[in-house]
Amino acid sequence: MSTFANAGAGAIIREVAAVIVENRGYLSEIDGKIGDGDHGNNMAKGFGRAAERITDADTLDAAMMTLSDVLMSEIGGSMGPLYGMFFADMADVIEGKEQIDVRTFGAMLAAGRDGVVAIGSAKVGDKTLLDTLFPAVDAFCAAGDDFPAALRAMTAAAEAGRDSTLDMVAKIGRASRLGERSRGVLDAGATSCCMILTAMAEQTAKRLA
Amino acid sequence: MSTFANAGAGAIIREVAAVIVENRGYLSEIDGKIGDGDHGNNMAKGFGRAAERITDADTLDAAMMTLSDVLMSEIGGSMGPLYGMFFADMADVIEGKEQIDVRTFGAMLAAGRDGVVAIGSAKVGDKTLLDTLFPAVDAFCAAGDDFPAALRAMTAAAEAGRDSTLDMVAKIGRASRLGERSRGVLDAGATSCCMILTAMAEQTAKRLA
Amino acid sequence: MQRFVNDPDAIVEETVRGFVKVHSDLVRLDPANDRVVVSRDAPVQGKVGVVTGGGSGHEPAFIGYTGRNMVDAVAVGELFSSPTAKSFLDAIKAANGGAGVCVLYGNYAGDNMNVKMAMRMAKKEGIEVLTVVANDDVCSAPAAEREKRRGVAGEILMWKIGGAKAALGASAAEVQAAAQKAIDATRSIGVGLAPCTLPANGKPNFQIEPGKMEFGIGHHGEPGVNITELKSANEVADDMLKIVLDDHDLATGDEVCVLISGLGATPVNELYVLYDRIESQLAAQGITTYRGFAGNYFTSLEMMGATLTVMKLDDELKALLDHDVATPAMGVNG
Amino acid sequence: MQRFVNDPDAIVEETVRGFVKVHSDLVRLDPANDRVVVSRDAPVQGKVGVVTGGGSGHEPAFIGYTGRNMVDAVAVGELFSSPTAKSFLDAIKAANGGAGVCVLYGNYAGDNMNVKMAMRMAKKEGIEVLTVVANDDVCSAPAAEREKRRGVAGEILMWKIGGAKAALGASAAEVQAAAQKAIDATRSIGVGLAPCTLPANGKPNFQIEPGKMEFGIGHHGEPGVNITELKSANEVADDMLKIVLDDHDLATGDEVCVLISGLGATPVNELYVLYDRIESQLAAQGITTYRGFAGNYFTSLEMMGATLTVMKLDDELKALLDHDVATPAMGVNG
Ligand SMILES: Nc1ncnc2c1ncn2[C@@H]1O[C@H](COP(=O)(O)OP(=O)(O)O)[C@@H](O)[C@H]1O
Ligand SMILES: Nc1ncnc2c1ncn2[C@@H]1O[C@H](COP(=O)(O)OP(=O)(O)O)[C@@H](O)[C@H]1O
Ligand SMILES: [Mg+2]
Ligand SMILES: [Mg+2]
Ligand SMILES: [Mg+2]
Ligand SMILES: [Mg+2]
Repeated sequence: MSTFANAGAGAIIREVAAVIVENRGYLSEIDGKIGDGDHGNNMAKGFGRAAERITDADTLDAAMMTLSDVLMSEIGGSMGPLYGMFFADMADVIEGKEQIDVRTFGAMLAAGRDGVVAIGSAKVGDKTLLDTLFPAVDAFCAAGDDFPAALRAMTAAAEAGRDSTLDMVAKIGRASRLGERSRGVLDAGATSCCMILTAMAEQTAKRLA
Repeated sequence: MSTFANAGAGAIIREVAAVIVENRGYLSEIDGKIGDGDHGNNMAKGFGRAAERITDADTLDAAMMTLSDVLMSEIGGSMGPLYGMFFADMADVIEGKEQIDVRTFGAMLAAGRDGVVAIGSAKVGDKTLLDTLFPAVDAFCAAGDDFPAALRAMTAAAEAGRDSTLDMVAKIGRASRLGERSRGVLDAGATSCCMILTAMAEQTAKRLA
Repeated sequence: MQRFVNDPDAIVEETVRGFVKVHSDLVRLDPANDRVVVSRDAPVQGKVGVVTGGGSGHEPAFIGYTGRNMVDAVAVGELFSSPTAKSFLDAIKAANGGAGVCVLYGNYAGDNMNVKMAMRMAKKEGIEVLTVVANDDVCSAPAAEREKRRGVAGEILMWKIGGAKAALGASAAEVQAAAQKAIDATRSIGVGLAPCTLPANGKPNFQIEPGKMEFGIGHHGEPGVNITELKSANEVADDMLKIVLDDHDLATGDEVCVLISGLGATPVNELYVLYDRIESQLAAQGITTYRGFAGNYFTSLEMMGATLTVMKLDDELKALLDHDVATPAMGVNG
Repeated sequence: MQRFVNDPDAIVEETVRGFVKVHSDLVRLDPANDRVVVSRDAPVQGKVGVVTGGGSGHEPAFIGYTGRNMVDAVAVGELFSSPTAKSFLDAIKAANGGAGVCVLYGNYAGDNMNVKMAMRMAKKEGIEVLTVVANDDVCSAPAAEREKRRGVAGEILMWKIGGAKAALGASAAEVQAAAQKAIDATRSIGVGLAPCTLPANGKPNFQIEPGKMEFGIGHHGEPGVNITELKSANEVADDMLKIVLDDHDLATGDEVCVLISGLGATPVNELYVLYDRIESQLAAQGITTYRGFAGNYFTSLEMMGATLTVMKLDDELKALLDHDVATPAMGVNG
């Protein structure tokens, strides 16, 4: 069964951050359509700063905790607590592990998802990042013990989840006031969540041995 | 020698006011190019209000005093004192006269002009309404005792005076800061002054007997 | 974007730095956290601490209400973005005079989450924290779902009342009750005439066509009830007042506090024009404006538009409203 | 034009009406002239009256500086247009406590003429009137022609100083001397980023292309020194400060008062950003900012941009600056 070493896997988070920073403008633009247009700025600032503090030697959990700390103590907004809890609760699961296998990875994802739900109290279908996160984590866990296949399943489900928000009416957050006017636009958080999961999958797959 | 009756000639001022009110937008537009864009508004407000208070029975001097009062006590700006003094000092000359002849009319114009100079301390060539007023009054006085001809001379000189401001550099007032940039635009006050004198000439000519 | 900006990501830092320099007689920076502005007087031993916080770009809100007898410490967020849980925690600590702290803030998802986390951390440190969540923005949810409504300029009156109550030596529960009473008695509505631009984005988040206005707009451009023709000042004032009164149980003989705030770029004189109409229309209905405010009290960068806030008063609220206050954004000499 | 307007010709009337309603604790309307705003305290018998006046559209200037220890009565003009001679006269009368009146106003053709006529009329009524004409706007004429320079936000500091001097019981000549000293020690410069629109016109008077700025602009959009690329906030602050310092005789060890005013539509946080830089740059030159202000103190409708005003202080000016003041637009608690 394929695994990857926790040590040095902090680089995965740096790659995730690079994708977010690159998509700063795009994420703000989506948020601007039905939100307040700052999602890309908030995300890029938090992920960008964290990336500068992550070294090549960092474990994945250390890198996730660095990111979580930056989000929670320097970024605020909704992303601070939501992604802050996501990465903190994921880090808890893998802390101290030398190798990460597919089951651990799945447990990690599930814990992160639960952290987001605990702080944000949103539900699937509310047009939030949960609409990416839930199907993606479910797909990963349902894919069995083939790590690369599970990662591919997660990516596909994340993309489908993100796209599912297009036709949703927002039920929580700033956009919820829009009612029907919120339909027809992707949710910004669902989009950034898809980027995060996709980049994580891609970088993880490269490391599997 | 042709004259006109002072009684009832207040209507002349109403006609002058009508022209000013009609040109409100145009005068503000010119002022906006090198000034603050309110000349038409100030003028229309003052002349418009005065017109409502002038009756058909009013003498020319009574109508001029009404206009002057409105300008001085309700309009302010530069036009309040400048045109306020212009009409007050003109009214002084014709007060009590039954008939107004060409000499009296000339003396009246000269007194009005002197009033403007006294309060405003500007000179010909400064790119102000004096560049219309001086040549117009001079032309009237130089034209001799043919009242209609003098009025025509005044109109022609007023127009030429107004146009002369096009190529001037402003030396006083808001526009003076512009230096060379004030060249190429008519002066707003010179333009309104030309309208006033032209309308006065036209209406006066109609009344001459 | 015609704006005075260095690095868009540094705006908040620079703003706060300039702010504490200008108002050094009233406020200071928390030495532990440069996103926390603290009243020069705070913490007052034995006094309940009053804390708020919110995104930047609403200046003078939130920092401008720090000072004597109003807010003790403010957590400062990025432009239009909730402060961090850590900043809320540090503000709570800076305001804590040992008698508990009331966090009086606005109902936004980010603020709710960050305050929740800060409360958890504060409790661990032994600080009693109570909260009041402002929800004065009528158009942000129907009356049946008041708990979903956002907080807007009514927050200022909540801080004024809560701050005065705390200054008078009330307990944390009493301060909370007074602030809650204030916001329960308060309704607001916003009208947008032109959008605003976050410097990091460089272009407006939303559009309002010339000749149109967005009725019921939120403080971050959250879409309102509808987009209509731009009406005259008096018609807009009347429409705003109707929305507020329809949601409020005001009757002849009632006294109110009226606050008109510009959203940033609307000329101040127009705010007085709106105020004049609102006051007259209230008077025509037998409602007396006991005290009024008009100015740029709670802005949204350079958005054009205004908000109307009406608070129904009783004797307690009147006394608290009249209590002396000295802050950069609001001064009342009783 | 995205604005709250009824009849464009009624704006000033409505503004003043709303203003005296909001600030009824500090000001009232002159019963004889609804274009004259008077301090609740005025006239104070035996105190020198302090009067100013100017066009509307600069709110909170000029009316906002009426109140305790600042201006006693303000003559109100139309938008961007001098008040009438009659209004100046009525303001002089309202402020007259028998010890003479100082009219402290800005150097504009209309104001000069109307004040001149009002003085003549006041003299006939036996009121001693002295004047000081503010000319702080550096870019409005070269140093050799200082008497041609316009008055801008420096007027506020002149009123503050003159008002404090009068409150302390000085004679008319002493108030005049203090106000003159204040304005002589003051330099201002404006930068425009976007034009403003008079409602009666419905379109901007002048244009500033996106990406450009007008350096040295006047309060009514009077063209400045040049039009340049829009620079960063710090660069603009540095350029403004250079113009002011080059015209001023400031040296290491000097103390100054700095006032940054927005022109109406620039977000308030950016004014703090400018202030932060100005204060730092002064400090780097050994010049201490004894007191500072940043906000919308003297606007031009919804123009975007800001003005910088620097007043060099000595012990007398510091004491007068610190003197208590309570007006709608400025409060200082000594
Ligand atoms: N309670 C919640 N649970 C999960 N995700 C949420 C919740 N509230 C908001 N979001 C997500 O946050 C995104 C907006 O993030 P962002 O723009 O950074 O914050 P803000 O709304 O404070 O400006 C939304 O697109 C949505 O996906
Ligand atoms: N001292 C002066 N003497 C004569 N005319 C003047 C003087 N100052 C200004 N003007 C005239 O006033 C006109 C501007 O009037 P207006 O726009 O109504 O006033 P303001 O300049 O106060 O806005 C100028 O075009 C000029 O002709
Ligand atoms: Mg957002
Ligand atoms: Mg003009
Ligand atoms: Mg946000
Ligand atoms: Mg004017």
